Amino acid sequence: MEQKRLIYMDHAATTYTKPEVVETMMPFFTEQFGNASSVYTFGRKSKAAVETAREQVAKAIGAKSDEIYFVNGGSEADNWAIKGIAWAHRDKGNHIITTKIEHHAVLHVCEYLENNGFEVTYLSVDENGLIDLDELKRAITDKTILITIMFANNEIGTIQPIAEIGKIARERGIIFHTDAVQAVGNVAIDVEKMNIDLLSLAGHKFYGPKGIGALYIRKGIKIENLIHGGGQERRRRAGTENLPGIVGLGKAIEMATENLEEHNEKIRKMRDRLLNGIMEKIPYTKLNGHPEKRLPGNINVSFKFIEGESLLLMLDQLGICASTGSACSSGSLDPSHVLLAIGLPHEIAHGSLRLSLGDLTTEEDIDYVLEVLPKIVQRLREMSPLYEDFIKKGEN
Amino acid sequence: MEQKRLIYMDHAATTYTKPEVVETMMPFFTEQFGNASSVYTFGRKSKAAVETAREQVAKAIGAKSDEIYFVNGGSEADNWAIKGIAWAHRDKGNHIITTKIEHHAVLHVCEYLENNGFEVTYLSVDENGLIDLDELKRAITDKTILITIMFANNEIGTIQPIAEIGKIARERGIIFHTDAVQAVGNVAIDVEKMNIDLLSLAGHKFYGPKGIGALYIRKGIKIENLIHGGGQERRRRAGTENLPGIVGLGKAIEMATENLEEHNEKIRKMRDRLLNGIMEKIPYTKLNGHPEKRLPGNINVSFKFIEGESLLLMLDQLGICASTGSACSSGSLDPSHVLLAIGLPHEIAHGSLRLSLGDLTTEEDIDYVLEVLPKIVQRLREMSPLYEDFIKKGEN
Amino acid sequence: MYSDKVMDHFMNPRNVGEIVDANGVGEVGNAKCGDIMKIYLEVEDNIIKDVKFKTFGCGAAIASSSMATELIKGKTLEEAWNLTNKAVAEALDGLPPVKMHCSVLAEGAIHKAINDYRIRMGLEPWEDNITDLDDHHHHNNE
Ligand SMILES: Cc1ncc(COP(=O)(O)O)c(C=O)c1O
Ligand SMILES: Cc1ncc(COP(=O)(O)O)c(C=O)c1O
Ligand code: FES
Ligand code: FES
Repeated sequence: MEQKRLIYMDHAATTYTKPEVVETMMPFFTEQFGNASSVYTFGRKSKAAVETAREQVAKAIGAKSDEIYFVNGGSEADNWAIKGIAWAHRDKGNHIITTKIEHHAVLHVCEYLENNGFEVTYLSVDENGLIDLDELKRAITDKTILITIMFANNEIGTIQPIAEIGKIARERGIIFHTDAVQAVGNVAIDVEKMNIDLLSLAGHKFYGPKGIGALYIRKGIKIENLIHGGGQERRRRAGTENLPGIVGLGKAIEMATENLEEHNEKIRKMRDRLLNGIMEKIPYTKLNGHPEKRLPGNINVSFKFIEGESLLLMLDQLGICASTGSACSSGSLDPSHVLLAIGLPHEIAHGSLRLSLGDLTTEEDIDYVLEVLPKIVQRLREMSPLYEDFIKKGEN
Repeated sequence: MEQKRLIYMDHAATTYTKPEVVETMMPFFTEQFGNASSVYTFGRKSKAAVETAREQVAKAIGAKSDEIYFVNGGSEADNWAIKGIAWAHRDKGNHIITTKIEHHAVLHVCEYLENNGFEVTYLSVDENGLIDLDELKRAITDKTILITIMFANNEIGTIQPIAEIGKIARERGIIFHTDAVQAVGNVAIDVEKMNIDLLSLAGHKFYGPKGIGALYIRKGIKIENLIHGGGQERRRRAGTENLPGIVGLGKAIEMATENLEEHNEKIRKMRDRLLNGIMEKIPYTKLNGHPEKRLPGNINVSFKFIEGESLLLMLDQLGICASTGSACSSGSLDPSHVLLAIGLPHEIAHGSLRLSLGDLTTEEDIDYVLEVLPKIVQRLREMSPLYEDFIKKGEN
Repeated sequence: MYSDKVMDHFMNPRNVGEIVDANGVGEVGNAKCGDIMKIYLEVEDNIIKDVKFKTFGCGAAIASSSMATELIKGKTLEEAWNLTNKAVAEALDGLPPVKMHCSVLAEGAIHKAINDYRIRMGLEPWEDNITDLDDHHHHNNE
């Protein structure tokens, strides 16, 4: 069980930054480093680079470039969108609608707002992780000021019917934000056609740099600032512009959306081979998330009778990077709120494994995982009293 | 008047990132890119790099490493510090003390809090930009929960008596935050000796990368989060860690504080030669800021009878990058609030020029500026009706 | 930020200076706002024979002064009076929105100088519909 190769199957957590992207960023560290908000020519060249990146981001999601605001990442984008809309529109109402399966960057903001006078409806999802559009419609009251529903889920990969949600929001005159941190670079997005009013994205999920993201804010939408101070980002987001980061984000999103279908096709094929292999070779395994409406690189399965952290540790010994919804790996009390929301019992949620494929994934990686994973699961099961009980009692 | 060389005298706005710093960052883009919050070995290596950087930052300011929280920049650090303390301690009081010469990242946060039930005292400063410690003492009430006073001013370079302020705050049991964005790398800082409870810093001011900074929070200080979400930064600042940025920040702050005195000595000498030359060669010029208690690289002067933006444009034609407190350059209503606070009449504030020297500055740069600046000022004065009046009427 | 035209007129301003025996002088603006513009006219037979300016202000203010003086040189007083700040800005290939007020100064200074001439000639001053040029801040986010 010796192996040095890195088999990176955690692209949903973060991706490497593509060499082409790093190359684009390089001149902005030591050469073209001038403050983009300054008067002199040297600074105006930085400004021009920022504006080019803004256009690249806008184009990738069907927005206009003056609707794009650069921020530090997905969490800041979500915090700004939700708090900013809540505070700016609290005179109109104090009700927000979201789902039970949002990322913590949305959920914890909603909890924060609940502690500050807002009411939040958390829509449930079906066993595949999809919301029910009728439940959404029924949840709307005349106090509803914001609907925030993620584009694609980071754990189980389920893609929501965003255009339909946007349509409902638009018809009722409610602002619609979507956390598209997992979707950008994996799903075609058009904020116009989909009636999206605000959209969060983060560079490090699509082979761009870490520490940079963007919030799209539809023109005319009133929003409060989150970071007050200098007049950067048209007075909406203070702070000296992260020039290399912004340039890298622009390049990365352009690359990611240019070859979207081709890239997805390749990833999806490998994903399906891996998934089918797992389902075939490992009994008592459940697929989590929607069988079709899911991110092309996402696999989320639960292996009955075992616990995820120990699984991750064994995989790690073989150089395989993955993640789990088990509470044991995060030191928290409960397993993943997403897995509970799709109706998994705690013990099944604990045995979950997420393998997220991406540009670093090779066919050899798939072969290798298909070779070692069944053995590891079997080994852990042989250590498990649950498995022992099950074998003794027969299937229940 | 032809010249292509870049004479960068705007180090206070932003610095280039040192090649050594960029080099340290490089492996973290494409190779060691794993999520620092993940379980597997590959991620734990990222975690280790983050913790090394945390120690580097802590050491540079005399803190413990578990008192350092990475954020996106100076503005975020200021926003978090001030809002976070205000919200967490509002049960104890609603009064905050600051100064009239803070950066907008502090002032606009204070204005925001004023709109949300807080009361803010803005201490005045003398003609050199120093606060009056007695005025500070008198401003304290039993509702005062926070004193936030900048370490060194970004426009005029004046350095406040931080240790004395810290002592007063400590004696009265009030939390003390200092915006040290301009001070780090230019002034020796020891949060223990100076009784600082919170301190903001930003990498791009001391030859580190843009888009990364840190907030020091003394152990035991209660503070609310600004960015809610995932459990990063010991549950206080959500968001996937900006790995290359953090590593670069650590390297840069180490380099900046290692050679602090030597570096300052060199910069100060050049600064003094430039300043003395300007004062000698250009009549009707006023030095803004404290003559001694000022940042080593800072020059801020007002040339009577002319306006700063046109001065910057002419300097720019010669490749000289500088900045001004004139309203005309920012499109705002009034000239710099800092220059008004030290008592400059509007028209003198409009004629201000900041030259901030740093590692890119050479003796040739000084010679060159001393050669061309007097001519430019003279040229603009010859166009100025104010100068004409003055010459006709004699000095007033 | 600025067009090449603006930069040209800023770096090489036309008609800078003073006409010692001008027969029409107008000054507008306020040092407090960071902008003062002064126009000197030499009028002969209702024609602007010569014009000079002095300006304390930003690049746009100096370039507007330069362009405006170019545009009225050799023109009749009526033609000069009808020169709008928009025409000045257009002749400069445009100004950034926050800088439009700097061209208003040029229009205002010319009006003042023309009326100064008319008063010196014992004529009624023309009615000027630009107000507040002296003590009103123009640095709004237009
Ligand atoms: C004193 C001071 N505080 C805060 C800031 C804001 O820092 P940043 O632009 O990195 O957000 C700056 C720099 O612009 C500064 O000079
Ligand atoms: C769906 C979703 N939202 C928000 C975030 C937060 O983004 P970041 O970690 O860049 O702040 C993530 C990733 O961690 C995510 O997957
Ligand atoms: S069994 Fe150890 S944390 Fe869950
Ligand atoms: S003179 Fe102030 S902006 Fe033009």
